[in-house]
Amino acid sequence: MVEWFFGYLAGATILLSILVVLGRNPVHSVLWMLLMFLHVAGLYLLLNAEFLAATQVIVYAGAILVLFLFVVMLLNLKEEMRVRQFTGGWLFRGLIALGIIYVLRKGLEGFRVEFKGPWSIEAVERATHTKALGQVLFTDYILPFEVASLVLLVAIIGAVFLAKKRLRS
Amino acid sequence: MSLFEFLMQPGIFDMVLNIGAIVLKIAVVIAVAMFHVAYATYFERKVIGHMQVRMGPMEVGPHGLLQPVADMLKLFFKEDIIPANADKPVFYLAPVISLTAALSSLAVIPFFDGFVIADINVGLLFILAVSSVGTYGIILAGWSSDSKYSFLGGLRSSAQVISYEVAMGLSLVGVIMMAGSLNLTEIVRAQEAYPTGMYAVPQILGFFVFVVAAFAETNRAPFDLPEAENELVAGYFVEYSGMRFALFYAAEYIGMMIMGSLAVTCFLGGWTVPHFVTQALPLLDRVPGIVWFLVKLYFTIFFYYWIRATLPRFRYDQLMGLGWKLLIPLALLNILITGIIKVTVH
Amino acid sequence: MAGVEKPLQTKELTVSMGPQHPSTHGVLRLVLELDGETVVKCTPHVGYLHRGVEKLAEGMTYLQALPLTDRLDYISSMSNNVGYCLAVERLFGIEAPDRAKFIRTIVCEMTRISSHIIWIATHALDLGAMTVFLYSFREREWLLDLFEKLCGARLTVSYPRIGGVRNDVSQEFLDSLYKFTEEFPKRIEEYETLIDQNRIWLGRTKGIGVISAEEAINWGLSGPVLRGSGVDYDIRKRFPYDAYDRIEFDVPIGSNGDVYDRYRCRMEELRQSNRIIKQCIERMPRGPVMAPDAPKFSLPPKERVLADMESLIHHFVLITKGPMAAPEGEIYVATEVPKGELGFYIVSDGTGKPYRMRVRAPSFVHVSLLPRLCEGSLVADVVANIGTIDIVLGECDR
Amino acid sequence: MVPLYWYLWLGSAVFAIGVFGFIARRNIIIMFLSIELMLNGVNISLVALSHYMQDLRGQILVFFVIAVAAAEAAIGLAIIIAMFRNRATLHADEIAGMKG
Repeated sequence: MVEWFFGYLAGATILLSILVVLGRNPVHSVLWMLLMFLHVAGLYLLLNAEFLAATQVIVYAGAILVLFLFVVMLLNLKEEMRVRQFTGGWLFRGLIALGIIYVLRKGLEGFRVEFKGPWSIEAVERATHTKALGQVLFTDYILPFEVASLVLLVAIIGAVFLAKKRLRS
Repeated sequence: MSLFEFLMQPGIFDMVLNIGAIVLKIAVVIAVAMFHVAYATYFERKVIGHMQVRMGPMEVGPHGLLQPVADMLKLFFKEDIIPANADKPVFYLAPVISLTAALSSLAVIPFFDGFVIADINVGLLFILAVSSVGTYGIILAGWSSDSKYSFLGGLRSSAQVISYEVAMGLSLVGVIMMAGSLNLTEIVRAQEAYPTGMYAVPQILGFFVFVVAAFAETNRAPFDLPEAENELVAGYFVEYSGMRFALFYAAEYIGMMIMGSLAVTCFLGGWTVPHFVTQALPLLDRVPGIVWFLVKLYFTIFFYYWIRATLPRFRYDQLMGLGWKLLIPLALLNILITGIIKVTVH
Repeated sequence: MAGVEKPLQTKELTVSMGPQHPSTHGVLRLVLELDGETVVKCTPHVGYLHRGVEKLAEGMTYLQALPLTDRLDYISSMSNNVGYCLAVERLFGIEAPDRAKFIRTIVCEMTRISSHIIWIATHALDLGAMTVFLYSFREREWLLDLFEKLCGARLTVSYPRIGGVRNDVSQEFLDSLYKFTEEFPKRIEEYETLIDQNRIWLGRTKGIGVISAEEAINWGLSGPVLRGSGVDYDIRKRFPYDAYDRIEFDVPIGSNGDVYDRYRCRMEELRQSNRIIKQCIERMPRGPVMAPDAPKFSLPPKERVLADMESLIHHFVLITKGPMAAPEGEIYVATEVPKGELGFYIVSDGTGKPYRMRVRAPSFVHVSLLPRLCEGSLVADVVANIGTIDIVLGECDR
Repeated sequence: MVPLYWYLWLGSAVFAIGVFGFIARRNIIIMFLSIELMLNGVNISLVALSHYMQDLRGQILVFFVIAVAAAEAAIGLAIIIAMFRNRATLHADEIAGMKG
């Protein structure tokens, strides 16, 4: 049963990723991306990471992708869709991507799960995923967490500064 | 393995039965929700009508009771007009996204004790996630119609919904901290155990922020800028007609119901009644939970209508200013206060 | 190096607001160039309702042209009629009797109330306060019923005549009108409870569409739009006509010249109009409602036309040729209609028809102010600005 | 039970598609989307590893990746807008302003 779910989600994820990359219309690409994010969220659910699944949808789909859509909508797409879509030599670049898969495959061959942490499925379920994640995040990783908030603050200021129109003097 | 053998496997029968039960539950909830949506429009027209010294619908059926049916039939048989330069697939998709997102939020709302389609641990996050997906319906409708009015409406709406989602999420954090759970059923249970019976009292600041943000999230007056008929004609759905328009319309009302239900479950004690009330009036304890839920829900919905009949509309910059400069700091303050109280009490 | 700055390549979004748009108050078309939500340029296009009223009047006798004035500012047709009749009377050198003057003052102020009611209704609706709209239409309905009682018509009344008014008012009408004036101040308070102190309303109107007093005069504004900027100018006070010199009333003026001040001005004018009507009813003199020398200019009563020969001939001549006693010359008479200064400029060549009639319509002047008000403001303020200058396109396009 | 390798394969496939999109497309918005694809590919692997190794650290990392992706999107899109304003093109190969 779970295998079937995984098969569907994985297949859809890959197919949608390809559609994102090959799409002619950026708005459609963003929409495929949205669907793909939802499927990835489904994968996270299969992996018992319900909080991450929700975060994936809220942050990726609800914020980041909307931002993309916002920008895409402001641009003139009709012209954009008429011009050449790929850089020269895209075939060669496709081979590079295949090469990456090959390298990863080689790298994965020797990998074995030998280490088991304290958070077994039962342990996570007992504490509920959100609490478990929160405990780890706010004890061992509190410094990275604060740094992440700083990064976001910098990003906000930077984005405002960049997107602001030059003041006419 | 033949199909028969497959079905006769131990456990498979139960599974089918389970799935059947869930599907039935979903069907019931959606059917009831749609019925409520239909009559929420009637209720709105009557309430606002009486507030504005007129009668509201009176023609179809006694006191216009069949008006929603007539409206539905009319919208169903109307010609479906699609602008020539519209991005057709996206144009078709947008209302569906809106409605699906709105409907799927119903899955995690506990209508009464033990009745919830999916009692998931991150119920609250689920609603936030789904409502952020619902934004796409609006943005895409605005963009794909190839009309400047709907485009402006779409832009306004996306900015508005994203900004107020932050405030709304933050306003709910206080509730999550007090209940210690994201599961809506458990939030209601926690409220039942709390002395005041509802979180609206200790979380008054959060409740205020939530209510304002909920108005903005559902694009209702006084935050109905994306569809301000006096500026943008009808905003993002100006090019929609017939059934597709009806889908948007239904999505808006279901959105109101979701926000109302969320307010009821998170702040007003869901299906429960405060203990001091039942102690004073033991008879009230016999009233089924669903009744309490609906009474509270319809009170919030009435509040929506009341505000719509009373207040003028905000301007775009005032709206953004309110969201970012007032509501978000208030919500953060609320989190801080809740945190301090929680730490000192324990 | 490619880092040389090029000029901005962004393009403004051009939106055609109107001629079919809920808040352009008729068939006004504004071509807005938007930069985001900010209006960069605003170009009003008028003329969608042009019917050639001024030209049509040249082919009609003075009496026949009267119904044309109904259709200028179609929500305050009575004031237009009065303004036109005053102009023609001045041209002919006759004067209406006292009773007619009081009746005219009453109907003018009733019209002012009904026009301002429509203004507050639509203005509030434009800014999203929909309940005010329905509250005020309740009173407008009342007024229209009174008009109907007075002259049989609700909208295009054509009630005043050259030299007086068409028919005398009944005591019953005066009584029911008095009841209205007793009730109306409470109704004004009802509108004000909804918006007067409302923070959103204040935010939407205060400091929006500001015109300074000097600027207002330079633009040739009139009526509440001028007085909202703090200029104390009201034709009813400066150049009194009809019974205005015998009636006590105040002219409310604003100070900041923003949308809110104009709103306050008009609300106050509603109260003043109510006061004027009340006084007129109380002081209404007895007597005829047509000038004694009016038969030269206006139609004899219908029953007399059917009964005696002289009246029949009189009727025939007036209808076909117009009043033969029209002197040569030209005249400009301005009256204070709800929207501002409505002026009739009539050139007579001695025949029974005007040689040229020109209407100085306040709405036309005020429309020209729109670009000045809207440029640099937000889209939502455009709606507030259209509402605040209170235009009617029938008058603007003529 | 789905083997861990399936997830890792899926992650690397998504990552590779992202790499291809990033280096082969001209449109800068699609390039940005491709970056998000690559991040998602990594995230899938991280969550899967964390699940199978019974260690939440992988998911913590995903949490940070999402946060950084949000920051990156905000900055990146602001750059796109600023760039579009100045050059009216979305094609990475036509933009040479960053070269010294």
